[in-house]
Amino acid sequence: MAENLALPGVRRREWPKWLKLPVLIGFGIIGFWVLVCLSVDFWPIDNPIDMVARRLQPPSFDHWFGTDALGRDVLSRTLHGARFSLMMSCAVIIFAVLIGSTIGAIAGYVGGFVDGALMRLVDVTLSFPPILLAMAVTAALGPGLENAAVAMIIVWWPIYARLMRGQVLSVKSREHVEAAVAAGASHSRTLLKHILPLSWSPILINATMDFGQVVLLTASLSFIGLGASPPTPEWGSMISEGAIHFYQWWICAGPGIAILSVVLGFNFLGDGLRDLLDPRSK
Amino acid sequence: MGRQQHVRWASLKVAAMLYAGVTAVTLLPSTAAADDALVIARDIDINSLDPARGFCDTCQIYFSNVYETLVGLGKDNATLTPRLAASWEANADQSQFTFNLDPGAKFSDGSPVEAKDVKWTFERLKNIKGGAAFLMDPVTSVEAKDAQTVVVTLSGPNSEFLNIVSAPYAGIINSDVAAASGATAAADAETTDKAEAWFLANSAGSGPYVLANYKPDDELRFKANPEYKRTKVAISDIVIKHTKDAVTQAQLLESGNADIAMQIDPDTAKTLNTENLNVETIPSYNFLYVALAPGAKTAPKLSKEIRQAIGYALDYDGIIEFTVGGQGTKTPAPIPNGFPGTSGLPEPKQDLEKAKELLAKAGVPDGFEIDSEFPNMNSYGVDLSLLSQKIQQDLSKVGIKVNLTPVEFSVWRDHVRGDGIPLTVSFYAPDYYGSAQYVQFFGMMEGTPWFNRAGGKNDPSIANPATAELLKKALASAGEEQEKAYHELALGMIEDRIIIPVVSPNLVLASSKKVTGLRYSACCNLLMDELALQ
Amino acid sequence: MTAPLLEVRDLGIAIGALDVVRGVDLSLGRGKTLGLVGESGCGKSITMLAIMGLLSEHVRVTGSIRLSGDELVGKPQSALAELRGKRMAMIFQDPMTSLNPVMTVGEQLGEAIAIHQPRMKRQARQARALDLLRLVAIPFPDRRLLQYPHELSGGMRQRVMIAIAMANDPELLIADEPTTALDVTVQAQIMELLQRLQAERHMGMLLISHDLGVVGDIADEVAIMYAGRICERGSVDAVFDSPHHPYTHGLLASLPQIDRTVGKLASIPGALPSLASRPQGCRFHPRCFHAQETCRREEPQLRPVASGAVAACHFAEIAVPSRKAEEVA
Amino acid sequence: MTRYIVRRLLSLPLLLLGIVSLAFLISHATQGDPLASIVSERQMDNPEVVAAAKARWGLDKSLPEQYFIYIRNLLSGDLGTSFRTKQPVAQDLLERLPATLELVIAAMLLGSTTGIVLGVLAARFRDRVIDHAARLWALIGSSTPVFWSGLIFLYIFSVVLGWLPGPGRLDARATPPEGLTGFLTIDALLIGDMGLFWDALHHLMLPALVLGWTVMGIVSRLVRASMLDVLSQDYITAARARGAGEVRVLLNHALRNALVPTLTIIGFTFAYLITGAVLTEAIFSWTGIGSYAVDAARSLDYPAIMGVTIVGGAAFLLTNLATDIAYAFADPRIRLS
Repeated sequence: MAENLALPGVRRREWPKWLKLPVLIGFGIIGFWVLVCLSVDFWPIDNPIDMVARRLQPPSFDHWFGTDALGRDVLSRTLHGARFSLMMSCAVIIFAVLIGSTIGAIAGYVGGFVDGALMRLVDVTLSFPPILLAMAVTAALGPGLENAAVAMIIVWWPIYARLMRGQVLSVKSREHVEAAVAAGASHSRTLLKHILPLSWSPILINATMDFGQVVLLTASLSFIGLGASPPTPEWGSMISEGAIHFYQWWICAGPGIAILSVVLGFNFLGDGLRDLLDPRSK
Repeated sequence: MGRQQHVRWASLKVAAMLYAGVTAVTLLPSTAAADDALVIARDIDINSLDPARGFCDTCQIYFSNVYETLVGLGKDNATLTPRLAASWEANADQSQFTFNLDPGAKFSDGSPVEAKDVKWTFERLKNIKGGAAFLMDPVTSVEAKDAQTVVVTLSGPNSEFLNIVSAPYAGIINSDVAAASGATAAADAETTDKAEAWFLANSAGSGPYVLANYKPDDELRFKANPEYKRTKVAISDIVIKHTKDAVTQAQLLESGNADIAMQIDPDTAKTLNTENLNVETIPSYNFLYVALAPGAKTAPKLSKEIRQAIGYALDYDGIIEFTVGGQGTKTPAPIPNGFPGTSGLPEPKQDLEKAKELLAKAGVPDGFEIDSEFPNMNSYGVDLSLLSQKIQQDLSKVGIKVNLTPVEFSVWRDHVRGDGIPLTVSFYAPDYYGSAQYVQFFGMMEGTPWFNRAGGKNDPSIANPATAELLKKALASAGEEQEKAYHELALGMIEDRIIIPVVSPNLVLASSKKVTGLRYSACCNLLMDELALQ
Repeated sequence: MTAPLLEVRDLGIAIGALDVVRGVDLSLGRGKTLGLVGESGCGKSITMLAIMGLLSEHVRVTGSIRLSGDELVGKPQSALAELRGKRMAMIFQDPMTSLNPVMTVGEQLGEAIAIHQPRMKRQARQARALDLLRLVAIPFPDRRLLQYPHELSGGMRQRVMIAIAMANDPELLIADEPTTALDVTVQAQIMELLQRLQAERHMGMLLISHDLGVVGDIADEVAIMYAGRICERGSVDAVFDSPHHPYTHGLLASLPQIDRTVGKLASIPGALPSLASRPQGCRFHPRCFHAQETCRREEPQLRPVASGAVAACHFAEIAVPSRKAEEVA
Repeated sequence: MTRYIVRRLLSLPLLLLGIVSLAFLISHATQGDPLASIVSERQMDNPEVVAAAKARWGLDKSLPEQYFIYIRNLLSGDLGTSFRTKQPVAQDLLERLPATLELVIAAMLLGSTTGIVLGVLAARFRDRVIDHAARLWALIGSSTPVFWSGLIFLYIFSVVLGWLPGPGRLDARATPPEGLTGFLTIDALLIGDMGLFWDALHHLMLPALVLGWTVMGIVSRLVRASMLDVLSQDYITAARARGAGEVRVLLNHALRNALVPTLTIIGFTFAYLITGAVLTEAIFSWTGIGSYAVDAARSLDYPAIMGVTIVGGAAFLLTNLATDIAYAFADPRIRLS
């Protein structure tokens, strides 16, 4: 105890305030965007793909974020863009988790050659810098939001496969599992009833923390021109359209701030989550 | 390398760095590496620097200035002028041409330009089957009568042949030098020619400039050809700096880091601080068009009536306003305004009532859905994505729902040629001054690219039987009669409504006030030997 | 009369609203050894950190700590840093964790010298480091200089720590349970070394331990601490021979002796109260077999007892039978 | 330790083969016809031309055959010829490598030094304003899309303020020295041209700043965490006990230990750097491997895409290996076991 009171200036509180505030901010930001996703159709804003005003108008009372090169309302497009970014990231994470953890669970449970082969595949996939792999896949499949999603699932599943395998391996040797096997439970039953329920939590936590990264990579692919197609109001492609009209800074500003806030929100959540789970910082 | 040497090398480097540091301090007020080359900012889209293979806008500029054609195009963008050929004559039905070469013309290595080089160049262009090989399609034989005389025999009358040989792709190559580097003009050149890589680092022409250096995605550097005497070359070094977007080009120009910016779009041009700049907006011969493919695999019914309805549904003025900020002109037919046969063509107009009426008559009063892919790029200042979205909006007013998919240009090319794309947008810039190339590209007759792309094989009904005959007539005639034939061809293409030109974007010629002699050439884009610095 | 080497008066240490240590008085003369004894968590380590000035700024220290008459409480960190390692040095409980794992023995020794003798040349420093290692009787000292802490045995590491502490010939050496983390066989060697150094250099040594046996062997004086307070203090002879505080008595009774095999603190039931739940009145009363009503109400103060020591027990005279008497009986 | 390195090195060729195979598979699973980017439009219907082109680019062979040919060529350093630039991909990559390295190294230096400083300050002043500010700044850094911050920075510093030049590695008028390292800043110093050096440095600043910001976020977060861990260790108290001052304790003792775990994330940061470099280069017209990758992906230049993915994957793999080994070396406890 005395050591903990020593000079380094490390004060420890039972439940530090800073730990909660970022989580709250994170929840606030993400909550806002989820709300936007659900209700944006009812907002008193223009249609995101209609030309509603003169083109390239700076922000004004009628168009808070200005208008883009086609005279569309940037605010409306930014808000509608949340759907594509969040829904796509959701889909990517869900599929990556499902595919990854299934493969990981099988590898961990079956072991032997299957494990070796699957894990080498995981190793190789993880050896690619994510963006290069995603670019190669989207280039091969052809640009488009769906193909970008496929690319990102390919990038992300190995992470969950590795995680799940580790979990399954550690749970597998526990007594109650061995007891179940001894009692004659089938493989699928053992895996589903006894192993998986105990292996989920780290995967969920990781998935939350990866969300922001998926949003970023989606936008990046769209920015390069390998993601969403016009007139879809996707943030990355909006910024890439805005980059052409560089002097009209407001076209990029809306979607840029949107991406930043979503990623920041998830990072806040992830940070808080990590602090909560890391026994060291408690 | 021995260890001893290694150490010595290392200490040498350290010494060099120390030396650099010391001199750096003493020379501190000196400016950046003085380089008085004229700097041109443009997007370098080179696919090859071999005249028989390259086919792109930057290639056009490069070939025009490094290689010389037999015939040149005058400043009026219509009259042909002597270049390598001091004079020429055609036989009565314009199927055989004899060129008398300028005896003073020399390649950059000092050797004279001879008839054998012309023969070799033309045969190679044809046999390599590259991007511009179609130029040689009419040619059946090239004969070098003597060192100074070339006779070209065509398969039929072609009044445009002189215009064809004025295309930069038909620039004459020094055959001895190129052949020594693996180039060949033989019939199997397409597989046996090994010179493409050599052409990326060397040039072998007689033009005012020679290739100094090419770094892909970075710069293309020219230096004056000392052997070139035809005109006076004022600037000895010119560099084209790869600058992708208009805004950056404008920035370079404004900051004085570039002397000429070639692809500033009208929107950006408005933001330019013109104090030290000459900014001129002129009509161009480039145009963008909507293309319909009734024979495409996924196409809905696209009868002539429906195609015409689409033609009436488009808001031409709006398109020009949206895509180029009003800086463009309407083009009635897929032949640039000012080319033979285009005077007096009816201007396209939006007429929603008529469009709806035509749709009703065609049995689709409530419209239909149509898939559209377009190349995701910016051409001649027009963002094709913007253009497509505008068209999508226009057509929605008559109930036609367009599903847009942007694709990379290479993918688009693949798709448009394969299954076909029911509705797309694209662009065209002239390879030389002449209207036949447009009929041969857009005309609804067997063998033209757009006949195939529109699905002529699946739906032969889209062919326009009059086209082939009229073209033959146009090529065999001259003057008034030729003009009339092209005019009829243009009217036919308007009637067909497979190709609906929507905008001919103006060209912004922007340069620093020091630069003189900048102009836009219909054949050659930019002629560097005409440039000078005040 | 000159001031004693170390004089602590009414030392109080508090973190927020919690009193960790209160009313501690200690005094140590030059060349003497003072043993500070108590269970883990009783506040002896924090007292020692307070003396060294190593407590975080969030910890409030009151009272007075004088080193040769020089007041340390309230001195700025920079001034304290100059004293540390030079006039007072410290040896930690676990030599593994208190040596920097990524620095060699030589680097750490060299640093200890360089901090206070910045002008000393590299070579002189090297020689001095070597001397120090010889001083603490480390075999092959020149080889050790280049080794990392994890390459040494536990006893060797503690010798290095001692060498570091001796680097600038301090007047005061604080040894915080210097042998607890070591093998039994090594413990005696280290204590011997400390004793020898203390005698040779005429240092004052503050030995902190929960082991009365060790303290009894080498200390001149001893202070027993319980729950943040001193409960008995006096010469080793006085306190050991006739403890007057029931706690001291319990501690002594739990000493393993040849004729008795009793577990640690077997004679004291219960456990040390936590910081937040210290009882009213005498802090020891819940565990005291002799606790009376007064003990629950009133906190006893230190007062002289028959042995010549001071003890803080309401019933110091009667509560505890003389140890000697017990043994006789 | 030696055994560990040997084992890692032995698994390397297998992983590399895996990388090559996967990259090959992906780029040949394409929907587009690579011929469309080689053969000219008007010749596509000419079967002779198409056959000749296929033969020339090796596309007439079966997939396994193409695969073995690719592997064989790869072993001799031949990554094929780019459809787009018509140059050997290996040459293209080599020409562009210095530009990317210069950017990445500058960003890494900038990002890790600021990240370390921020991390140390945040840990030392935990829960104070400076800690919160540093953490927020770092978090924003790693949450901002570089393609957006790049544009914003360009707009502010180049257009509005005019302090720094626009895209590119040098002024359009400056000529880079030939045949030296390819790192323009170093080359300029080597030839002693101070003007050129400042020019290159000015151009390097913005992209390095943009890219470095993301690195800073990651590094500062990790340094803070491991500093906090280290600062509560006994040897820190022990160092103070021997009279070490605040700076010495923080830098000599705490940071030195805290940097050891930080090393492990260099590999991890490398992935971020590549992602960032691809986008940063695209925005700043930086003729490096990143913009080459984007151009290749856009024009379906398969040899180039494959080359970039393979080289990127191999670099990533080697960096991870190198950091693991470096980690082992940095910590004497592991090195000597």
